[in-house]
Amino acid sequence: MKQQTTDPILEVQAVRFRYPDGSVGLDGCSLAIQRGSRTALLGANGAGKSTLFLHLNGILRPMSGAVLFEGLPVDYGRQGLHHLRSRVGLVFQNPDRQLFSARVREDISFGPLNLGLDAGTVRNRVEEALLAVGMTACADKPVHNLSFGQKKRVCIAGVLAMQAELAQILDRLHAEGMTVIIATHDMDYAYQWADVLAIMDTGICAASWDAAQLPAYLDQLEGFGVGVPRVAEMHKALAACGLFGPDLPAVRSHSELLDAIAKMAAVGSRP
Amino acid sequence: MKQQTTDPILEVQAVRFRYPDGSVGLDGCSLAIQRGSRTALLGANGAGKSTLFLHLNGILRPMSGAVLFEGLPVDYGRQGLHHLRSRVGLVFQNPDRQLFSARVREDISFGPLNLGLDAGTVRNRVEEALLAVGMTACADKPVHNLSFGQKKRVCIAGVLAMQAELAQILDRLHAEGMTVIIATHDMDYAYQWADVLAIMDTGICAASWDAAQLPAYLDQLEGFGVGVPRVAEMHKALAACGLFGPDLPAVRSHSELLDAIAKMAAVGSRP
Amino acid sequence: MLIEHSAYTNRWRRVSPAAKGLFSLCGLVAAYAAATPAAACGSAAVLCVVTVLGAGIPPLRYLRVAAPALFFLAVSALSLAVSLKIGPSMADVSLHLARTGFQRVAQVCGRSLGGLAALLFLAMTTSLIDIIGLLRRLKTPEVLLDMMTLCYRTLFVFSEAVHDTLTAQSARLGYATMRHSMHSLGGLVATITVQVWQRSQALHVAALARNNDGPLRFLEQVYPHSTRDICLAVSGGAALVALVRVIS
Amino acid sequence: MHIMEGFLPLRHCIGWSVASAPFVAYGLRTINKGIKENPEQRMLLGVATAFTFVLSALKMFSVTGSCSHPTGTGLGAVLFGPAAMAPIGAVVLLFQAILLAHGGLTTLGANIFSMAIVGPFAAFGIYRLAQALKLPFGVCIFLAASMGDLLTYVTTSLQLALAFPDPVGGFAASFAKFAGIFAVTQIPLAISEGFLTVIVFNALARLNPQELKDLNVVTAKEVQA
Repeated sequence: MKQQTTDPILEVQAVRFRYPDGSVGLDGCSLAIQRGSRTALLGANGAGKSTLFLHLNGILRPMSGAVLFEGLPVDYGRQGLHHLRSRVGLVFQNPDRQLFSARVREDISFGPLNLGLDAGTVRNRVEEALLAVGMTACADKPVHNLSFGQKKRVCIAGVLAMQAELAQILDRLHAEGMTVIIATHDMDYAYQWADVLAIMDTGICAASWDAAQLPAYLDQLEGFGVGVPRVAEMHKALAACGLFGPDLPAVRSHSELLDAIAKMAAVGSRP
Repeated sequence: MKQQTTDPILEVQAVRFRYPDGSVGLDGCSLAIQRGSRTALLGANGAGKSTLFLHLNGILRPMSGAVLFEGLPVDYGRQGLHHLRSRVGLVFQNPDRQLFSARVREDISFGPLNLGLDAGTVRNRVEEALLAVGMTACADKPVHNLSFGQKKRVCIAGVLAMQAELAQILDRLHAEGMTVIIATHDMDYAYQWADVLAIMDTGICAASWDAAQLPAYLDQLEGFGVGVPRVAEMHKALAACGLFGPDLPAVRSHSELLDAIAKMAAVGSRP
Repeated sequence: MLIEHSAYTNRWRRVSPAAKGLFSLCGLVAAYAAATPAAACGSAAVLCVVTVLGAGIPPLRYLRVAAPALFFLAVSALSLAVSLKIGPSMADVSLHLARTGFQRVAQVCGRSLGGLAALLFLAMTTSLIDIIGLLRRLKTPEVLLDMMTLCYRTLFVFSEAVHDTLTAQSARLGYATMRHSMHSLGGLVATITVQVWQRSQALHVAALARNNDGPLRFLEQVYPHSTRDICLAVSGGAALVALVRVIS
Repeated sequence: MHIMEGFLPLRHCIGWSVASAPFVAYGLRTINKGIKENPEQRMLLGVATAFTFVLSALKMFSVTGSCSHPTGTGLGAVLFGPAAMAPIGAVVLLFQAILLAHGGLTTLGANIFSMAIVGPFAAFGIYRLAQALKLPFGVCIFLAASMGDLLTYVTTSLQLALAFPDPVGGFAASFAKFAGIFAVTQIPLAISEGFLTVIVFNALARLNPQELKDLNVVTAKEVQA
């Protein structure tokens, strides 16, 4: 388990949480999220991924342990939550459960209006957020006519529009502006997308690895039952087959691997 | 487009269907489903996959064209539908939209009771269906305490329990007893699972290929925007790289490909 | 839902609902048959002990389930105990504690506790699906049974949707102030309202696909030792009623 | 506000059950007729019952400051019609008694009378009256929902007063007592339920006017307005 201490923007420290029905949500979970990083949370159903997310946004409050935002313990007063939620947004699995307005623009404006911003600012933010997710063209459609993927984008826009430093974030989106954490079952996608892979297991964060170093941990990964990236497996098999040298950098996506193979084919056919 | 004429159990011939709101469901769709085959329907949202399914079960009636079951046009009278639905079952995407009762056994008994079977037969069928989907142990839990996957199994059991030749089908399940058609977006899964891949496009069945022959049609497949199986792509690249001979049989799953590579590695290291 | 949880986990979950229903009915009869508050409270205590020790319901959970009803009882009993006297002018209103009031309050409280204990016995040992099955055997109109079956199934689907949407709205500060709460709650209720039609349409198609063309039919659940359980319940219940009559 | 199990004297339990029965029977007949014409209504009623149950369990404490629940009678009466609301309400009340220990079996008749008969019929009557007076749509809905809620609670107070007349002041004093005690929570609740229902209908009109039109709840003109 890797400990990073550089600049965590969000941190949970030994958080315990039990639901009113007695089931354990988190059982002493610790994890630090680095500023500007992309973290993927992996784990079985009920491992605590959602519970952890709800803690990061202040919707659930730890029974013991602490949640830190920018190094400070979260203030659960009204002002504190206001501040936290204007910086930390949540997008849920199922867009139909979080979109409740008739029109796309109306839904995106929900958060910023709740922040108490004036109409002009809200209007600007909505347009910026629409642009950022590439949904400007669909902005006047009723929400129920959108596809699943489009609804998902509207959800993301709704969260983007709440962010205090939206303009800066959007400028730097491709640099290191926004810290993103996702919970997923799709190991292939996680491996391709994330910088850090964190494995949740029965209420604790069992491991947290840099994606680039994952190939070294494949055996350990198998033990968690969250699957192994197919690309990493394939890459390993091909290296064993002698197609690649042993010290090749980790290949993290299907298309990268295809490219690498094509390159090999070109090299192989040249002499 | 391949025409099979051996023994289609279900066939749609130039079926047209338009919804009351004017949107086109099917626009002259033709497809034959072979007895005992596994067919995957692929296509974008709104391509007509669900509309086709509802025709196969007799819920929608074609405006022109014909639906044939075991070579005969479907009889839309009460008796005819009764017969069709005791042979052709439908499982929907979302279990929450098709389970009526909170008790697992009750829900499974719904279909067979509608067929007018006596209580004893229904009871046997329910238990057989539960066993077939591996849910006997969960049968006393209320539906709302089941996981998504478990609910899905209850749905399948509900359809199994309606089948006229249930006992025989279950005996032969691993042989060629039941004809299965699925609609999916997951090309990798479809390629691995199905014998036949049928591509739906704006209300027609644009192509229908034997899965084993798919590699020959990769370029055509790309044109339909339903994705290309990663395994087939990888296999092709590796063949181009000289790892496999050109006349290798199609490899349809990730693990098959891994095995094939491992075999190559073993061969390569032997001399 | 604590009651729901108990109904599926208690020791008597597989006992015939007819037996549990009859015993609960005897409990209600006992509550009304008790001539003195002490007798009614005695009946409540017996039912409570039977539920907690017999069916194995944790006592703390039992109390938590009973708490809202006890609160209603406290408020109502208070207003019964206090007597309001309106004088010739509207301003001349006086409150006093009537002596005769106490006797009546004790009577009502005893009966309510006895009734509540009888209701809780049934509710905490028997799942609603079993109770619907029982109502089916009692020849309840089919439409009503269909409504109950579908309602019981769908209410969990809806409450999950409501819960998720509430969380999503809170994450976007939807309940930060009272005005926002109203607006958010309105949006929430409206989306759920639209789902009423969408879901019922989907269920209708799913029912057609399974050849349904009338009332919803399900296989009756079989309970082992049904006759024995019913005999036990009736004799126990009769003993309870007799006991209450003897005490009072 | 439901009357708890065992609270009412036996004569009142029977009396209110007898009073409620014809309304529920009439509602069931209406429903049966509807299902014959349109089989989909079987599912619609079941799902609508679940909707009403979940709605009545929605806590409005963030709004009213107390842990109270909307009755949903106004919304239900306008959406599904007052006749259908009697059986729907009967099932909801039965479920509340069994799943939440809220209300009771002996008091089911009395609770049905106030929550599933007086509330919806009053709400629907007021809605139609307000429409006839050509009041704006929002005002019609507000009046229907808040008065439906308020009259439900007045009926419950009447039922309690009838069962327990004050030994000194009689029925009127007893009614004043019960109405006074529960007014603390019920009046703010009725007003907020009125506002909430207006917001719901506004949102509905924007979300999906087609389904409301199919129900003949509102004419096309009202939805656009």
